[in-house]
Amino acid sequence: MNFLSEYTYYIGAFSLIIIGLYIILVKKNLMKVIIGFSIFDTGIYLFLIAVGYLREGTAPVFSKPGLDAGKMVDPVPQALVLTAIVIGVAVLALAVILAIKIYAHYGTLNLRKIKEQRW
Amino acid sequence: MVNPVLFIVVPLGLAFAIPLLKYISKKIIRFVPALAFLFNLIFALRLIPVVMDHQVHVQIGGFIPPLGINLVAGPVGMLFVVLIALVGFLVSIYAFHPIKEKDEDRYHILYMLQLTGATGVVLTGDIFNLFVFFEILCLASYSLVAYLGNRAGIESAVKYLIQGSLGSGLILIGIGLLYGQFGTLNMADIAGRIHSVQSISVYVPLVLFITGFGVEAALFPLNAWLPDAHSSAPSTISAVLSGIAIEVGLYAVLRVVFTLFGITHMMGLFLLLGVLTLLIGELCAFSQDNIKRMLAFSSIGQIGLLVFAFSLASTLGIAGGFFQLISHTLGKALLFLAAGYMIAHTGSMEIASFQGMGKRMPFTSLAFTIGAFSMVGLPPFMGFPGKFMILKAALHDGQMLTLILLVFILIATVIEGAYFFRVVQVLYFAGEDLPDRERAPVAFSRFVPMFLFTGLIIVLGIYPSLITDLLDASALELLDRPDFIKSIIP
Amino acid sequence: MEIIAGILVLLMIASAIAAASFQDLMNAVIASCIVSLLAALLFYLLQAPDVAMAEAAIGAALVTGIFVIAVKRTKRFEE
Amino acid sequence: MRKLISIILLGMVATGLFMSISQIPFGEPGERIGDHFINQGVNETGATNIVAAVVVSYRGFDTLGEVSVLFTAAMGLGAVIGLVRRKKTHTPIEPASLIVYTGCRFLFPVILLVGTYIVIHGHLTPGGGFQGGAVIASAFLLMYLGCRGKRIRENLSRGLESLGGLLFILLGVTGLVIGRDFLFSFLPEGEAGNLISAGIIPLIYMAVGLKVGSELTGIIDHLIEDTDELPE
Repeated sequence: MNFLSEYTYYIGAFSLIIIGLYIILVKKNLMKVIIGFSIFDTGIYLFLIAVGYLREGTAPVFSKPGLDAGKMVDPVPQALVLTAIVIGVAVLALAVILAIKIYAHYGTLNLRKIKEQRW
Repeated sequence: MVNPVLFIVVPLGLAFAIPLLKYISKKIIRFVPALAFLFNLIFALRLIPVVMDHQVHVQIGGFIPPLGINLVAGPVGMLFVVLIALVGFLVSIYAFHPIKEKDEDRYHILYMLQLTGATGVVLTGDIFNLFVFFEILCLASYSLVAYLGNRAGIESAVKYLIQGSLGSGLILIGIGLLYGQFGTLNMADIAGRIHSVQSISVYVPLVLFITGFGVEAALFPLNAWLPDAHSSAPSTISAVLSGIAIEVGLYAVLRVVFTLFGITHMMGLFLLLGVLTLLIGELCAFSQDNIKRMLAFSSIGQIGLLVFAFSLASTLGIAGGFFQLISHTLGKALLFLAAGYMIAHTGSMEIASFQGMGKRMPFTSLAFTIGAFSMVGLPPFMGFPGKFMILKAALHDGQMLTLILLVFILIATVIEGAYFFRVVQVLYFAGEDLPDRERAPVAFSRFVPMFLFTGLIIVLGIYPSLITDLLDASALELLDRPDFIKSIIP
Repeated sequence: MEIIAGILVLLMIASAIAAASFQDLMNAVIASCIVSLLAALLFYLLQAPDVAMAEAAIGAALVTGIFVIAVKRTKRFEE
Repeated sequence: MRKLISIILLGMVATGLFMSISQIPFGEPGERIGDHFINQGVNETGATNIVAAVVVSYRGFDTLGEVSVLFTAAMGLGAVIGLVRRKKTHTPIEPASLIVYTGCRFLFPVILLVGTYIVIHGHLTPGGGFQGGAVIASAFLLMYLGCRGKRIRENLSRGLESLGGLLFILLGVTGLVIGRDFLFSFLPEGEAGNLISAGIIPLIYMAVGLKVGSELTGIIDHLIEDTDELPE
């Protein structure tokens, strides 16, 4: 139980990553796969932020005087996640437009049905 | 001396400016990529003597590493920058001639962004920054594969995107794991803290990185996307994808394996993986009727050969690997350009439809033939010294496993020769009974890049010693890990 | 505080599973939107207001908007 | 069969990830480069929001790369959609109900204002170019959804996109021109906490906000445009 309360955030991040991977690998519907990517990415962001957390820490913003720098959470993972979120939305937008085009060409989003070219 | 950051910033700035330039004149847009990469090529070549002497480190924002992001312009990095600029410049000449009736400016922007991303990957010294530039490269590649907008293009792009972004996600997890343990993102700094790959928490990021970058590097079994993507993109883009994109992916794998983690004990596995990739690629290429798919599978095979060479982890092997890498880049770019030009004439990608091309398009056929001979490894073309160096390195290594694998490599080379000769035979000797059609003149914008690629392949094939110093220095940079670390984090 | 985080994490996992299992894609999109929103809350609890803001604006609002457009444009039900 | 392989693969990934994630202590202080940023960030950059200092100053090159990623996506989207000139359809688009319409008309400027505020105060309080840009884009999303038929001119958004990117690069190159490094903060840091402080951070954040806002708007615009020509 101690482990659970200690690692709540890691467990959440880990579960999201696994669920996202499951959707990506197993689901046949392209839109579903893209949703899986969104969940997968969210899990990764949560993991990164959790890595930078400091217990009882404050946000790394000197919004009012008297904040102790020693008790602030690590800003680096937050900066990385900010960048990663924007990259993620870029990839998702491209994936969505490709899905729309796939539907226009094939009339289906089922990935097993649209495999024309093989090895 | 020019600041290496400009190799990234100048093409990027010009790419940003294209939508504005469009208002001034639509004509000049197609010359912008050539301009950018000519700049890179000239100044990168001038920087090479400096780099051979000592690595050039660039801080960004005025913060010393590991606090800020730094660029490392060592021999390896500059070798790739020159290669990217060279291919970028020559292939963009090919695009002077309007290719499609579609939006031209977007093509040029994406093309420049793709190569800028590649340049960023090979220059940066920060693992997260590498990831960001890698994403630019990948995203531009996905879009360009789908550029023609036909069924095959869109479908390949979707496949490519799914596998590629899965890989990127894994890389990001790996970065998070490394930061959690070592508290830094600078590659040299991390490398200084990884003394041995023993514990599971160092081993997992390594696997994640190899998997993630391996997708782009087309390592077996992560290369299911490659044949479709390379064959359904426009020919110029296929040339860049085969000549630059997968090599940059391989660079990332090399950086991670040699510099970041400093692995020495798993090389047998990589040797095996390389030969497996080689055999599968060549066998699949042999059974193709579609010329672009054949070339794409041949790229997989070549990547396998490169992985084999680099996994020997000796100066000789790595230098040979780099030589073969350059040879593959130039040869494959030439082959795709020549094939693309012939496809544009016949309107078909079937090899059988190229009958009699030797008479109708003599120069293009000759260029294709030279590229094919170089790819197989015939003297006096560039592939010969490359394969010879790898052979020598493998014999020098002398281990039982290496020697056994060498036999398979020779078999693969024979297969490679068989399918390339088949195409050459179709070009020149098939279809004698066809009525003599008139010769098609070569457009100037097509002639120049093909001619220069051919020239480079022959010159470097005859005088390989022109670049061996640079290759040895590159091999040393990869192998001498403590020195690399010390030069950045004193 | 830990209990709140635990509940939020559980809810988040539940919505992620829901997003995986819904046949109706519109519902799946909404579920993934909820995942993003809960993640934004967790970011806030983890003292990352910047990221919480970005995740709420991008992950929850924009991405959901894009998904909704895509689902409307294609098939609504998984086959 | 395929499902089985996927599940086995998933199991392997899960085990590996679990074992390595559990090695990383949660919430413990460690020796990290982040410590330096927290302790010295205000002195070195003049920004009170350390995340902004890291994003724009210490790791500014990432941000440049990241706006390029977004630019790539916007261009890729345009390329994939292809050459569909916006048809001059004068067919009246079904109007939203009056309440929705008025609400959107009212909210639109407010959201724009909030977005701009978030961008401008990025170096002082949580927020900044990405968040503000996203908020601005969501204002346009609202406009598209609530008041159908209203559009931003495509040329305008593409022009702003270019300007934002060029501004970023120019600010970076200025550092080189004065003989220092790329993206060097050449303006005085000022007094931490003031609106006009922190060197070039606010300027870069404005460029980023401009670029992110116009690009996300462009992406949404492309998607909607593509939707509209769909024969129902």
